[in-house]
Amino acid sequence: MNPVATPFFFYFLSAMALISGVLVITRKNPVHSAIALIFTLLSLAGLYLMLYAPFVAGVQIILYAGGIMVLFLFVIMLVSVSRVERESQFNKQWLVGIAATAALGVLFILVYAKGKSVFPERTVQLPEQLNTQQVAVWLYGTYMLPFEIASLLLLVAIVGAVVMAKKRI
Amino acid sequence: MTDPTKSGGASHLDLAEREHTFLDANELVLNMGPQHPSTHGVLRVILKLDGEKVRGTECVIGYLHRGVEKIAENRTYTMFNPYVDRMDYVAAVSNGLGYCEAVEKLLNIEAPPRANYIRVILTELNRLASHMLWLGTHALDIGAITPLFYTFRDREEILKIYEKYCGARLTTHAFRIGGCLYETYDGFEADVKKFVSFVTPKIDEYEELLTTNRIWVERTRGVGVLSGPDCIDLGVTGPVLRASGVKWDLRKAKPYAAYSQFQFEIPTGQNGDTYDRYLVRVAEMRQSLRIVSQAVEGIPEGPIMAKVPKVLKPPVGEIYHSIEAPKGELGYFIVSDGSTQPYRIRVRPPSFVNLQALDKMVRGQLVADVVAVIGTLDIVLGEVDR
Amino acid sequence: MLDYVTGYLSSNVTPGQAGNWVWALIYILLIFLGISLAVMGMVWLERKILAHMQIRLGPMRVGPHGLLQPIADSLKLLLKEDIIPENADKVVFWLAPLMVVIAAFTVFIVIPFGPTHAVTDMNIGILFMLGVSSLGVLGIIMAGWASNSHYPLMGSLRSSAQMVSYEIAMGLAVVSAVLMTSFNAGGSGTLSMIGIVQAQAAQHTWFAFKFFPLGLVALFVFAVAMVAETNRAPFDLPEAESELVAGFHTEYSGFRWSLFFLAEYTAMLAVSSIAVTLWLGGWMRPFPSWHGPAITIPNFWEHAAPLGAVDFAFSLVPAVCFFVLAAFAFIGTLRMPKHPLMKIQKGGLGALALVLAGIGLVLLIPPVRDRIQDIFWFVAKVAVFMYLYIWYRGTFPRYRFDQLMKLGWKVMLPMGLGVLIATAVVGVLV
Amino acid sequence: MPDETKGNTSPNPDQPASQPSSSSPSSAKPPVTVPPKPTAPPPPPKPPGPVPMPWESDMVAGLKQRFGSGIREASTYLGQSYMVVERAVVYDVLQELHDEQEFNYLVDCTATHYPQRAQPFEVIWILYSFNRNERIRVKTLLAEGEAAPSAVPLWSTANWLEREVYDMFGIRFDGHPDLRRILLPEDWKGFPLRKDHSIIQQDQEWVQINLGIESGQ
Repeated sequence: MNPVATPFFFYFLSAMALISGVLVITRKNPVHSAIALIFTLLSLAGLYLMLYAPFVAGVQIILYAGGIMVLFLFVIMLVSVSRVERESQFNKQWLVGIAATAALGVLFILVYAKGKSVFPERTVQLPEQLNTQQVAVWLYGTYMLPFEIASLLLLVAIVGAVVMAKKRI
Repeated sequence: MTDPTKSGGASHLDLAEREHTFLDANELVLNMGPQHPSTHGVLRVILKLDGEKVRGTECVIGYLHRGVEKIAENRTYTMFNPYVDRMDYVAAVSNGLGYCEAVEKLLNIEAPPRANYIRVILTELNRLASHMLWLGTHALDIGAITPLFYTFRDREEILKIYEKYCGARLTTHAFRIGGCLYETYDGFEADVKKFVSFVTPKIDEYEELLTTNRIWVERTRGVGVLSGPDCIDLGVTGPVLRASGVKWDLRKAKPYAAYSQFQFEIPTGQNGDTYDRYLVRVAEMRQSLRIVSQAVEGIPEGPIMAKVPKVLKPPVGEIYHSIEAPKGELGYFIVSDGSTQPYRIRVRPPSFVNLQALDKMVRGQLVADVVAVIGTLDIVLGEVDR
Repeated sequence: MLDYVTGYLSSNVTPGQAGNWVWALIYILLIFLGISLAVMGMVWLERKILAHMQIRLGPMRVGPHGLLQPIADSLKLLLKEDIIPENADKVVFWLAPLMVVIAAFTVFIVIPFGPTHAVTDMNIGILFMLGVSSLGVLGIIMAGWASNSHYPLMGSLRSSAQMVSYEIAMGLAVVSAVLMTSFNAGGSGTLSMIGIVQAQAAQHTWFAFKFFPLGLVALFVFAVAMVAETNRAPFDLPEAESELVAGFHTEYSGFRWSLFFLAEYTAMLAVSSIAVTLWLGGWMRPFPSWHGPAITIPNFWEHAAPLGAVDFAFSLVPAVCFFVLAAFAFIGTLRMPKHPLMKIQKGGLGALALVLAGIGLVLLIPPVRDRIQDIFWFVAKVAVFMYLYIWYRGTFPRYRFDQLMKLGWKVMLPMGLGVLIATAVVGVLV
Repeated sequence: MPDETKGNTSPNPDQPASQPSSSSPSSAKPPVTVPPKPTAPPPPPKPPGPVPMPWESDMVAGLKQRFGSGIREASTYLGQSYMVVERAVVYDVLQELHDEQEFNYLVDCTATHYPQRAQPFEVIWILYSFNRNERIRVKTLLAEGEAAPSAVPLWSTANWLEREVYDMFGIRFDGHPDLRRILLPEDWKGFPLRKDHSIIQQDQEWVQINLGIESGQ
């Protein structure tokens, strides 16, 4: 692919992700939050695409934006919105909040000060064409066992959910 | 039917209750009608839903209430005759037949045989028309749009015969007390015979579209089940009763008009579900055709009107007479005080009584089944509300 | 300028790959217009075909045989009052139809109408299509919730459950088609839409007939799932008229409602295009590897390859189709009643006949013929699916919600999984 | 003759009964003017019409034995049998008919209003037996304000039918699970099928409040 206007798209997508991310936590109406979250996820998908990870971007759209958010909205719609709006939105753990913010700030400063050397430099850039194949090879070859364990874990979660939700099986 | 979560009062939301309402979701009250595509007019059903499941129903009727029984008390016997057509306007001829026969019985007169044959032909054609309309709309409720057009096309032929016979298509006022007002028109027999041979393959056509259609069978089988004893307890009559396996038809049980002279069978079902009701009605359409062809073959010559006084003054007394209308037992309870106006007329409407079974039939089923069950009960709101 | 155009036309990449903004925009505009026109035509055809299935005539008043009915319809919709219910969530109510339309149209970015007739070729094309088309359901959910009314809410609940369920079966069917791409000589599979069609060309078969009957079963699973995904009969529960009045768009009116309408038909076209691309050889004509004896005809474009007789015959089909249509229109003109009031109609139909014949003539020009053929075959295949959609609607009653779920999870999902496994096993063994 | 026909069902000749119903409104409503000419109190003596015969059957005999004078009358008129039962025993009679005599189908439940009588309301149950193919009527007489026993425990059909009788006549049914108006709005006033309720009479107040129009006429 011939990357066009990369800096523009990077800043545009980042700004969109940040703004909608802030909206997610500040909106009182849970449906509005969920919609904002969809936009966050979509802009993240765009960022993945710019990182030459089209497969991850596609999966992000299908699974998160198309699948999980649908379920989120499904559940939210069943909850009485008017009652949720009456409840206090932020709980009072501001101490922990400040601590977390401070830690994050320190991290940012560290990254800024140390520059790129914080993260290991990527030496080989994978050809975009092979990205999807590489994901497959790693998932089903190199990391087969963790992958299967993860899927087993999900299965357990599904069974648990069914048992909890259904009174009589 | 009352919601325990609601009566508890929403003043304080403790954790247990919050969890309860979150996991079980709230009971949703859905107001179906009176303006709804498939409540067949102005029926209003208040559904209490748990998700898509029906927890309870309440029918709100009376939107079409015109006080027919009150009107009857202020009209003469003859003047009231056209009003009965406006109750079950889909089967107006049957309504008229029931009323005329009831008054005749009260007057202790009998319609001449030729009139009785004409009555049987027109009434059975009317049953066919009513069932056709039912089939089309019922299929439409379940989502098949095509049968509606097929059945309306063929119903049109019946209405044409009516129009030629008495000038009206829907609310025909075809019969008079004591017989029929009009002699059959030239070519009536030929028209009816032509219609019978025309419509027999058409019924096969409807069946081809639906009877073995997998989706149709899945949508109707096991839906809205009523057992025979349930039907009797709820007073449900007509095809709904017969689909539950009770072989009872007033045309056989207490024959009226000329029905004792015809060969026909009473189709019954076994399971009492929507699918059986469909089959029973389709079989009834074929039996009606059978009666019509017998009647048109054997129609006797003679007068069409009994000797009826100009001013009808039935002797003091009461009478209950009922006929097998397309929807079930249609009864007229008439009290005469010896004057020209009935002292009281009570109509026993099959749709009204059958509709009462709705709650029993849909409880625990899904919203989509409510629509199917309303369709399968074959109600006409004009008759429910009168 | 002309050089630029011809230069581009003779290149063999899509504008997206070439990074050509201008052509990409032209393509997008063309697709947008084409889809809108196709939706209008589809509405007319649906009404006509359905009507004929139901022994009636359908629209007959606006233009000859109601040809101008779609225009009247869309005018009516645009002029209607746009009502937003008092208690609706205004922002979401406003956003929902946009979301649905955008999702439906975005899919067309990667659909290849021909080897180079696509806005772009993504190497995750099919994944992108599935992802974007699954975004449409978000709009439906938003619409149902924002209306703040029971029927729409139930419609959108149904819709979300239905779409999520059938997406899985759909995905499995797609994966089995993608798996088939890796069985060609080169041995490497692809997710690119163009790549998938090229793989079918390389394997000299449509994937529907690959590993008979596996390809057909996969196509069947997809075809069922795509009807469910687009909320069409017999899976039109979210807008089940007889139960939920109009489902999620009960409260919508006028322009917004027409956006939903547009999106529904666009989505139908989109999923049909996916089916055509994956299983029916995309832009390839029938019997693509059968060329027939070489013949020589005057050829004034740089078309070097020898032309087979069969190739030539098939390349004439689009033009012939237009000639037939033009003939119908011409006969219609002749048969029109000789009434002064019918003059305008007569003139219009005659002009239509001329235009159709003109298009047919243009299609005979070899370079145009070569380039349009692909699009023609693609559209023809999509049209088959569109006809099926109408046919279903005329024939089937509607499923009930639990039956729909049962079908999705207990029939379609195992079938899709089975096909996937069987394809993999057969592919390894063969 | 009317006395014969009705037997003691109608202790007073009921001709005068129809008068209040039609005389007052008929002046207001032209089409109804089938002149309710002070309906000649002596009925037309012309045709010697059918006469109710005593209804003789084992069932009636059994009932009479059990309830004694509770069965006030059992007759057959024009081939249709009916019995008039005291209010006090009517539920037991119905129960006996339902449980012992196989009258498992309640065809109809309705009422008639005779304002001139001491007991102006007549409640009629029409019963049918599938096994015997027999249809009978059971009647009871009620004074104004007196409640009839509800037949809902015996036949579920009675539910709506009794609600309709309540709606139209204002007759209450003891033991009815949900006695509300059914055809008319719940807050409607007046019982339209009573003879003292004119045909053009309406609950104007309800109409004004709920429909926002001056008059429903």
